[in-house]
Amino acid sequence: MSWILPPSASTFAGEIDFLYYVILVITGIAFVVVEVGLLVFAIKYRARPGRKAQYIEGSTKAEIIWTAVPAVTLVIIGLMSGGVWNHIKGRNSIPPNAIPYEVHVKQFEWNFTYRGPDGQLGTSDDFIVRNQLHIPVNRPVELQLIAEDVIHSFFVPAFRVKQDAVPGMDIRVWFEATKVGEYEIACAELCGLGHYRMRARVFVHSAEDYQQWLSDRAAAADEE
Amino acid sequence: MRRFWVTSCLFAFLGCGGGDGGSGGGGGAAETAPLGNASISGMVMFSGDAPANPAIDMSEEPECAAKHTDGPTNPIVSVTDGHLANVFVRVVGGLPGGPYPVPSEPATIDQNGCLYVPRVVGVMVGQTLAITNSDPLLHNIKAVPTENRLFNISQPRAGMTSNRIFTAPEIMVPFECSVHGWMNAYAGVVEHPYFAVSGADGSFTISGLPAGTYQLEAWHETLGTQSGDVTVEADGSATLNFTFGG
Amino acid sequence: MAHPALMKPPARREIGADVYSEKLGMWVFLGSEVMFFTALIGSYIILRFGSPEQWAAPGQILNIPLTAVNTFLLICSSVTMVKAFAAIQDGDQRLLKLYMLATVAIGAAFVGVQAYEYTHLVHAGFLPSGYSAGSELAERAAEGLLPVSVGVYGSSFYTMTGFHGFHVSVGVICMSFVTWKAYRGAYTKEDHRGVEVVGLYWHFVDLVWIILFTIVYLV
Amino acid sequence: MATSAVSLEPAAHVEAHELSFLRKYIFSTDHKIIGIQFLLMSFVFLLFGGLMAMMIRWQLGFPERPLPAGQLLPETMAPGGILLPEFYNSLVTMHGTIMVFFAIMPLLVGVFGNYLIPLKLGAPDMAFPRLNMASFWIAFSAGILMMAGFFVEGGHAAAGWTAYAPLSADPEWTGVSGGQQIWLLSIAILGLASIMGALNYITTVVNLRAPGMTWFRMPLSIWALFVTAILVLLAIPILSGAAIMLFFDQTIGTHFFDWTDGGQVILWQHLFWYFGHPEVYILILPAMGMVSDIIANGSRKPVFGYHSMVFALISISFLGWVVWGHHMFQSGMNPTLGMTFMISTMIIAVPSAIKVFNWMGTMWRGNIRFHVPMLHSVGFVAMFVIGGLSGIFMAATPVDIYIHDTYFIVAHIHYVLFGGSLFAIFAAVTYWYPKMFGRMMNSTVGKVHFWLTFLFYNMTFFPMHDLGIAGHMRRIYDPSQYEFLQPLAPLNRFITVSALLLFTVQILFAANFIMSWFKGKKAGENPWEANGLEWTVPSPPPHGNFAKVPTVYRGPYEYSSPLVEEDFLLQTRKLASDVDPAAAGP
Repeated sequence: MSWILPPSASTFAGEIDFLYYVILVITGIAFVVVEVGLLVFAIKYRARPGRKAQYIEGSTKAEIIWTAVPAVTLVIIGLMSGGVWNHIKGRNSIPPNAIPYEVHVKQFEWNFTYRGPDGQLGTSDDFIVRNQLHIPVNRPVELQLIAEDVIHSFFVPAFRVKQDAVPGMDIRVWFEATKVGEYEIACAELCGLGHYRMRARVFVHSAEDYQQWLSDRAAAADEE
Repeated sequence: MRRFWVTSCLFAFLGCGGGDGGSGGGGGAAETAPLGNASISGMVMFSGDAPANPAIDMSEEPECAAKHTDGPTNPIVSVTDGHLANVFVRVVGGLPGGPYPVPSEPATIDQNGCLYVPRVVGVMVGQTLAITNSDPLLHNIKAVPTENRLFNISQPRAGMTSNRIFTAPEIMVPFECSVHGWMNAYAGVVEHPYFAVSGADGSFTISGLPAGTYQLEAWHETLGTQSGDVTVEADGSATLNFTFGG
Repeated sequence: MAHPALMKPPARREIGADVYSEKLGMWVFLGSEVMFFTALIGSYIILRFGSPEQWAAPGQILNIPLTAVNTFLLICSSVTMVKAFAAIQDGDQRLLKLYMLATVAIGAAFVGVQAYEYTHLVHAGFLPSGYSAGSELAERAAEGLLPVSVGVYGSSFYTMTGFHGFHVSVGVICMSFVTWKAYRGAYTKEDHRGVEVVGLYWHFVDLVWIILFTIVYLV
Repeated sequence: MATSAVSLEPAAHVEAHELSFLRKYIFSTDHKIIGIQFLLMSFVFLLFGGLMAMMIRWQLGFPERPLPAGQLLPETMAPGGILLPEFYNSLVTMHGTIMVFFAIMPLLVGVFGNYLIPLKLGAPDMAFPRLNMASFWIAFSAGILMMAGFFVEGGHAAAGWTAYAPLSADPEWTGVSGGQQIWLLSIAILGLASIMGALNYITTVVNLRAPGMTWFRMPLSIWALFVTAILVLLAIPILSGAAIMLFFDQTIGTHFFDWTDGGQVILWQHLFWYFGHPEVYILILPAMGMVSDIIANGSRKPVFGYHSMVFALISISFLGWVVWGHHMFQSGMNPTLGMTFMISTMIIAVPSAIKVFNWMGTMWRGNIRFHVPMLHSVGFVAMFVIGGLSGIFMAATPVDIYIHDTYFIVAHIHYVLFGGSLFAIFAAVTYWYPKMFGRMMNSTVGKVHFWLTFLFYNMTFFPMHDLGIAGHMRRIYDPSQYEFLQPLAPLNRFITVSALLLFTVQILFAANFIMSWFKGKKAGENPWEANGLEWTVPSPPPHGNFAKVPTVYRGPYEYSSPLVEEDFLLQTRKLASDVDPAAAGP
């Protein structure tokens, strides 16, 4: 059992993981205080014959303390979260140099549409690769998630990215991978009987490899 | 399929709503002997250059890709030396009166190498269609017919079989696999047994007919339909060829 | 209900609200009804803002004059309901029966007009699923005189007015019951809870209609 | 419904003869019988829901191995004993649905709302007894209808208990049509029953309190049930409206959630969670209230900060309406709204924190008797804290990006609904069992049951946090499909074994419950030496509850009061210093 987050490979991981550990520590303290308190009280104040409990109806001071402390703590967590949230999912958070992709999501496939050699999406030289997303390292990418039937959710655990793809909605998600390698994409929203197998992969290439892959694929697509 | 829910609910209470469709078989229809011994056979040809079938990207399905030694293509128009396969031929005119014998043998369709085999299958109303999975991975079979009941079932493991029975004639019931977007198949559901699917060599045979003049119709998923007339004597055989163009 | 404790004269209780239980219960129930119609009306607003192109201009498909008359009818029935209540407050049995009968009759008339309106709309080709193929309205839409598709417009129109009509029908049944009891002399100047409670419900249904009429027909 | 509300039959008319069996035990209008009917019904559904959970766990622990006795299931569900993905989805859907709507909710609201409200307030019955009876039988019919969905063609609803459109809206996506329609209809019918119950509770609490039972002398259990009833009254109609819209989408071709023709997919989620978050509190507030009663009784001390406990309840019930969006952070909703919902969610955690500390304050310097209800209540606090704290991870939107729709949320909801509500239910059933049936449940068996449940419960659900942190998605049929989930297989198996043990030890509770009914030690009027009004009448109380209308002189938590020798002081006991409220004038 482990409360350590698994290895990460995107720029979001730092912020999200940090926030997670902050909350883990705070809630850990609260957890220990309450559980140890309960245990101590349970032992110390267990019934003994001939003893009467102390008649205490409450204490305004104590209650103010344990209202204020959680309230302040929670607001601080909220404020810390707000900035990170805006950076990741805010309306204008997508960096202008992000490489655009279109992702057509259907039961139970991810069809990634790549810009062809002309560097434009939506032109005839675009090509589609099923269940494989190839991206360059250290460069933001922007995915437009287009759900064609039901709601799916784009989830890359290693990138700490999750975003529902909702039919009829214009949904964009961005991230920037930091390590070359191969990672799994999962669907995180129940989408039918094949939901559990709606798996795809992200291949993070170095910039040169990515260019090489692109031109190979474009050439192959051209042949057909 | 917007069946009125109350019916299904009532059926559930009566305990006869178990919709596996496979258990009962077409047993209701009496097994009768063939009405005749004549047969019609023929060849489906394709004239011109066959269009190239699209390549399938099976790179994320290694188990299936391994079953295709050369790069897998989707056999939408399957032409070998001018012979066209996967054409569904059936008698549409001049039919003898029923009742028609329902074959006790099920029609079969297999999922193998992430393709439906065969791609086109004929099945009689009331006859069992056995759908099997030869791939060690998930396939689902989704059929959205217009005359029959919709179904969408899964076969997550190799060796599984699901039986389905269609209750109304329909040309054609489309099958698709949602896991593998390229997988399509078509089932021709006919109320009589006089149908056939052209094989890899383009040939087909419809047998068990009494003497008479028949109109036949040939259906192809992208090339449309053609029809032709043919007369056959008792216990005889006749030939009718179809030619589809590119 | 057989226990002696129940048969004693009502004991003094901690009074939370200065109303008898049936009336309080009805108020509480109407709170629930408000939320139900909030769900429908809220969805209507969201859907309409989401797809404004599906809504035909007021009066293009729906018959406003007819419905205005119907609205007037329903308002009249609220008035007669008030009159019935006022009558029994004065202990006037004859007027109570008369006004209750009138309210039931007008309520039933409202449902009748709505049924007539529905059959006309369906006949013209306006269904909960949108235009019916080949209908008069579908043809006019093809000519560009009406929205291309009215799927969600039809859905919300029939669902909202249909549920209101259902509430009116339930109200008519309840009021018929109260009227029947009025004929049996069940209400007195001192105790006429049934009249008041059913009246509350009726006014609520009336109020909902005015909102629906405004946002579904007029806007 | 309206007809019942306008019923003018005098509340009291003489019926000298004995009621027939049918009128007394089946179509009874006695709130106590109705409460017990709800209890038995919910236990049966709890068993069904538990069995479904076991099947789900088996599949996750041993994906390739046939379910024990799985061959008994038909081919359409589990050929060869191995579940099919579509049946697995139905199980996931129905486990959630049954546990939420047909087990926990009726257990808390149906059982204890019915049983306790009139008794604890000094009323002879509910304000509308016949409406109350109708409420039970409508709920019961909804339950039968819900189970019938398993037998229709295409199987039962498989779109999750949240029934997200469009998966739930079009049979094409799941192969399920009749099942989903039955699901929607059953939910709408159950909603009617819940609303009928809620308006009865509210009216009873407002209008039928005994003299002297002022608002701030009401026990916290009644406060909680009252606030819950208001939430039920206002939240359920939203769900009913949404369910009806979806039902129409399925049956008559409307387009509310059909994005291809003007409808909006996300509208369903807004409606569902606008109902759904108040629902979460419906599922926990009564548990909090009853646990407050029991902890005070066990600690022999007044509830610490009674007034702030009441205000915490009320503020939760208000804030509960403005946090629904936190279920939808990753749904593509406007991110600015996400910020708003995050802040409101953070705020709603505060009253819950107050309650936890006040429960600890109640135990502090007490003289704690660890009877079985007290054990379960302390277990409730200990577990609810974990559920509350894990909620903060998800409230923090950036962290939610990662753990949304993973096993972390599964762990969270089970810490709240099992560790919270169900422990409270065990506590409450054991606590009021002597009042309901006139006999005590066996204390030794009860203690063994508690400790084993507590142990296996934590072994089952605590590791789910770790699954979630490793990224394990929820509602997946076979985790071995993903490379990153394969190392988690041993943990999944451990959880499955623990879950099977957890399920098995519930036999102890069932056996104790049934055996004690016939063989338990006879209970007197007040076996726990408690203060409430229900403890002043015989066990079980007669029809009509109180031979004469009781008078209340004080709050419900006067334990260890310096005014008297004993460590409890009944609410109805008149001390020399007490003034009769009737004499005080209106």
